[in-house]
Amino acid sequence: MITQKQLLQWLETLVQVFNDHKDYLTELDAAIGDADHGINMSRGFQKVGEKLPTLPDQDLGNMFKTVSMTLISSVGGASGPLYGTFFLKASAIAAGKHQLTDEELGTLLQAGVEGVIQRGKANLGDKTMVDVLTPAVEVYQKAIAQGDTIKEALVKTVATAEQAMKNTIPLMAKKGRASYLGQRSIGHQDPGATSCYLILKTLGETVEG
Amino acid sequence: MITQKQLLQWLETLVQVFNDHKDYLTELDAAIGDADHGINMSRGFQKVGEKLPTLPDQDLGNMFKTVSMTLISSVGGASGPLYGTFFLKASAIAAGKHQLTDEELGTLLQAGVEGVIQRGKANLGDKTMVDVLTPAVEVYQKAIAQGDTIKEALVKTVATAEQAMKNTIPLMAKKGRASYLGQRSIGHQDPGATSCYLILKTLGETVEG
Amino acid sequence: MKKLINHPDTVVRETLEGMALAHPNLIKVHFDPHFIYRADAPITDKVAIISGGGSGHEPMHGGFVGMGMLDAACPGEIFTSPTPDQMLEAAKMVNSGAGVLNIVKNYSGDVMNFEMAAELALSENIKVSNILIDDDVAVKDSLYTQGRRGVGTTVLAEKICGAAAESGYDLTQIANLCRKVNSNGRSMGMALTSCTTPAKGSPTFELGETEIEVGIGIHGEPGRERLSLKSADEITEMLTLSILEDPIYTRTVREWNLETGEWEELTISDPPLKTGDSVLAFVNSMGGTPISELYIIYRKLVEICEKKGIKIIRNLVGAYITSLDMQGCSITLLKLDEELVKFWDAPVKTPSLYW
Amino acid sequence: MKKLINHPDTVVRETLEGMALAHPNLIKVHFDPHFIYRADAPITDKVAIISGGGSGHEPMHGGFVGMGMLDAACPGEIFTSPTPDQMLEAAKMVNSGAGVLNIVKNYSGDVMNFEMAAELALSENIKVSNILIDDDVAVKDSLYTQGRRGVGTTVLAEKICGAAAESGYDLTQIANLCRKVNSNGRSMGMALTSCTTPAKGSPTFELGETEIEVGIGIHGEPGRERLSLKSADEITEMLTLSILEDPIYTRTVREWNLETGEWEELTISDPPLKTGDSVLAFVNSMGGTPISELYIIYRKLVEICEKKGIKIIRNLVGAYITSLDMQGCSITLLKLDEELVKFWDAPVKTPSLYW
Ligand SMILES: Nc1ncnc2c1ncn2[C@@H]1O[C@H](COP(=O)(O)OP(=O)(O)O)[C@@H](O)[C@H]1O
Ligand SMILES: Nc1ncnc2c1ncn2[C@@H]1O[C@H](COP(=O)(O)OP(=O)(O)O)[C@@H](O)[C@H]1O
Ligand SMILES: [Mg+2]
Ligand SMILES: [Mg+2]
Ligand SMILES: [Mg+2]
Ligand SMILES: [Mg+2]
Repeated sequence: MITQKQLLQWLETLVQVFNDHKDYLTELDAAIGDADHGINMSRGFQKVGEKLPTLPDQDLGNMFKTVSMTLISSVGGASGPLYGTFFLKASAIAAGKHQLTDEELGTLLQAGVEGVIQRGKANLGDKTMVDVLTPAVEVYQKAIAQGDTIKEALVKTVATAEQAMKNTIPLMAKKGRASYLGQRSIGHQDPGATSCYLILKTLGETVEG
Repeated sequence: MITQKQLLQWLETLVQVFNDHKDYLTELDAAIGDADHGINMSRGFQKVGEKLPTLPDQDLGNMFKTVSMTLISSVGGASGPLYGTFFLKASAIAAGKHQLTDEELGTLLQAGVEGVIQRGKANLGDKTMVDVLTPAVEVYQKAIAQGDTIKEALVKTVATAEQAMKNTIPLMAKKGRASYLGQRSIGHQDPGATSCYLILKTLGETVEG
Repeated sequence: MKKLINHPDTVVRETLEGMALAHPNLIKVHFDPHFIYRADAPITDKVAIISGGGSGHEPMHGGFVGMGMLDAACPGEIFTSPTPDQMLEAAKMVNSGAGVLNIVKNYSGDVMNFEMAAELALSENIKVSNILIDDDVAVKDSLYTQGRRGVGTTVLAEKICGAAAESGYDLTQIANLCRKVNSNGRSMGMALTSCTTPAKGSPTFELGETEIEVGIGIHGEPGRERLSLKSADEITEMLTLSILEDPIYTRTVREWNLETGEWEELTISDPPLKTGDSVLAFVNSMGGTPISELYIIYRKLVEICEKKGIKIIRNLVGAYITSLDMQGCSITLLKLDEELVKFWDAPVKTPSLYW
Repeated sequence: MKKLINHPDTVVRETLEGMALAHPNLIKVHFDPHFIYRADAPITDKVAIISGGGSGHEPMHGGFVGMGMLDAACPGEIFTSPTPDQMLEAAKMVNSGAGVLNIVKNYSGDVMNFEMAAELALSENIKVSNILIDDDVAVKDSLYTQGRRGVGTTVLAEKICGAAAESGYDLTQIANLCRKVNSNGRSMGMALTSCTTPAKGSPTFELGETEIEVGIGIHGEPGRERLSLKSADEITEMLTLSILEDPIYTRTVREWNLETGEWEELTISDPPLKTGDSVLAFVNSMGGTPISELYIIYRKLVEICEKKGIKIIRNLVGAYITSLDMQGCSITLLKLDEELVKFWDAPVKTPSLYW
């Protein structure tokens, strides 16, 4: 089970995480994109941070909807609508709730990933955030189904995400700005895959306590 | 006495002289002007060179008028109208003639200088070509009046011109583009004064033979 | 970095403030969310045309707001797509009830944000069509990439659709027209120097004193290839031939079907330009290249087109879709027919296109 | 040096060729001697307006030839005054018999060449008036210099006198009007970078990464002082205060007296701008600065003028009088009265100013 308090804690930490990794993500984006992914994410989560005080009074559905709307209206670029859609789909699953069972968390993440794929039309292997989200969420759901605790499941999830993030390095991009580089995109880690990893890693750390 | 052949020889040599000194004059102009005096002069005398074959059949008046018109329509900038006026005034003095007495040469140069002053309104000491022309022509006329041969007189003229050219170095420009620099124009030799010196020096060498 | 700015974070807002002050008769600016809109919007019964994209391409798009062109423009951060809330608020402001055409340059960010904006607008009963511009022949295939980028043809589409809206075209007609303009337009660009974004403060890519980047986009991203410096004539020839020899281009796009009320996939094929075609030739500065050099390019472009039997019957020469201070140029050729000529010639009153 | 050119020697000619091809309805170009003239010149009974100067300031002057502005423009080599034969041939081409106003920027070369041209024209019975533009407040005195340079006010004078000519003003009236515009206009410019002329191929002056040059002219000549890099607001304030705090300016100029048929010396005094004045504010790019940054400048300029009680009632923001690829800007304030407003607002149809 994961509580609203924990989920709030997760969001609060993400504000800090994206502030700290702003230059790192931007540098990754400079290599195969337009050098703004870190700026975009930190601008977006900065705004989420400003909304934090209003969130405890809402149910999880409205909380994630606020996060979604905030990201959508402040991130811009490709990652704005993608992360915005992720949290929008999540909010539908979480509507009316103040905590999530382990299975519900899986369903929520799954809905988020599906939203990202619907929005961005990326396939596995296109060198995008989908390459991290898909295997990581799959691993989480499998682990819970096998009887793992949420902590155990998230440890596996984060490990999978990290590996998947690194696996984007040898790929040639077929979606997003990096795709214009063709062969030249090979050898660089995808910035969006990296921000996904950071989001899941922070979730794991939050539950770890 | 100076013959049409000698004067033609003078013009022909000037084509070469301004070609050879193009970069030198341009560099002088770069320091206190707009880096084109050498380009302007060499473009103008290049055009004079193209007219040379037509000149022997004309009297000196028409010959200098052709030179004047050619310079006026090809040099541009400040030096174009100034040298153009110089040769226009000269042409009036030389009208109908095919040679000039030593005195007539003095009158011709004098008329040229007056034209330059009329056109450009520069005073002595303004750091312009006038600073070379005025004393040099004065020295020529005085020498002839004293009974010097034309060769002797021109030796004195060229020496005076050289000294006058160098004397422009410590001056602060009050006319032309260099005047915008104010104090910063001090310490540089005036490009127009330098092209004047080259013209007189070439005249001296031509008569020297 | 040397720029006439106060702080990287305030560039977009202060530019908008200046625009509003300079052109009060033509445009107004809404802040938070940011958009520029026609001073006299909404125009009764007229379809509204909206475009938008990252900032840094000025005068596009904000400079094209006004009678006969855009009803609103949504500027993002520098080189970053604007957000759906900007587009939604702009649509609400300028929609007269006749619906809204969003002209969207084909970058993943722009496409997704405009799709979300369309969904939001549709849910508020605003009729919306999103039409993509993807005219950059430097991007060869659409299967293994995001597809061609939207570049020079965007400006021409905004002008032509704006005039059509003014003349009374309904939303379906304008969407068809915009698709046609896009299919008829092809562009190719090159850079002599990289641009410098205010946030980064140093050139996005490094080019040597004798190198040029060919096949660039408009965001300072590297191009198709790096070559050694060439003469204006050689560069013109290279860009023009890339356009003239570009074969048929086919891709699948997602468009909102106003009747079924769903996104649907549409396969579009653009035929290549051919001898006998009449075109509009657009020579564009990337921002730092002076107009004198554009005329040198245009001169050679006319010669090449003449040789190939392509008739230039209209032209546009200037800095209209730029990459901040980048030196370089792009060429766009737009195949014209009577309808396009009529709307190109129609009056336009915007800060940066006016006749 | 990286430029979109073929050879330094052909830049001017090829630019003219491109202009002629791009704007056949507005202008024609005569080669050897070079001048650009209105496609429909001469205009019966209208005074003809001619200007000219070195090339490299595009779109000035050639881009301003057309209905309501110039009848002809004479381009010299890059940054080098054109020659009297160009001006004479242009005058012959566009003179309808109503006479010719030459608008001359105050540089020794331009002044002398236009004076010779005037003498030649007068000797061919063409009525000519030469009026000087000398509006650059960076040049402080007129006694120990060539006097103030002609910069931004030139563009405004060409527009206003062009409209007056169109409205039927005779030569004396237009000469008076042009003198008034010049007296009412003051400018100040600055550079972030030097320009690079094609002939030299490297920057005319070197500026460090954190240096700016203030009080520059338009020929890449160094300015009044070199300062450390400042914000857009600080730069705007510096330029604007130089203009607003500039005291009365007096100098002696040489003008042709049409009645006596002789050159005569004229002493002219321009009163300073003062609280309550209505002005046209012109923010100009030196060529390499994008229009977005000009709006940032304009925004601050409005604020400063408001504070000082100066009312901006018209504006012009863009690249109109440039120094090749130089990054930087200039500000011009022109005090307006009813006559000037009327002629500023009047229609104009040229390649680069059009309304
Ligand atoms: N169509 C897509 N589907 C999924 N992810 C995408 C898509 N397009 C881009 N991305 C992700 O977005 C990241 C870039 O985000 P960002 O730099 O913020 O936006 P932009 O590319 O517009 O500048 C990429 O690294 C990639 O992971
Ligand atoms: N008013 C003037 N009277 C006399 N000589 C002048 C005047 N103005 C400029 N000059 C001369 O012209 C020279 C510059 O010529 P040039 O570089 O060809 O023209 P520009 O200054 O127009 O570029 C100066 O060095 C100076 O000697
Ligand atoms: Mg990016
Ligand atoms: Mg010079
Ligand atoms: Mg971006
Ligand atoms: Mg010069």
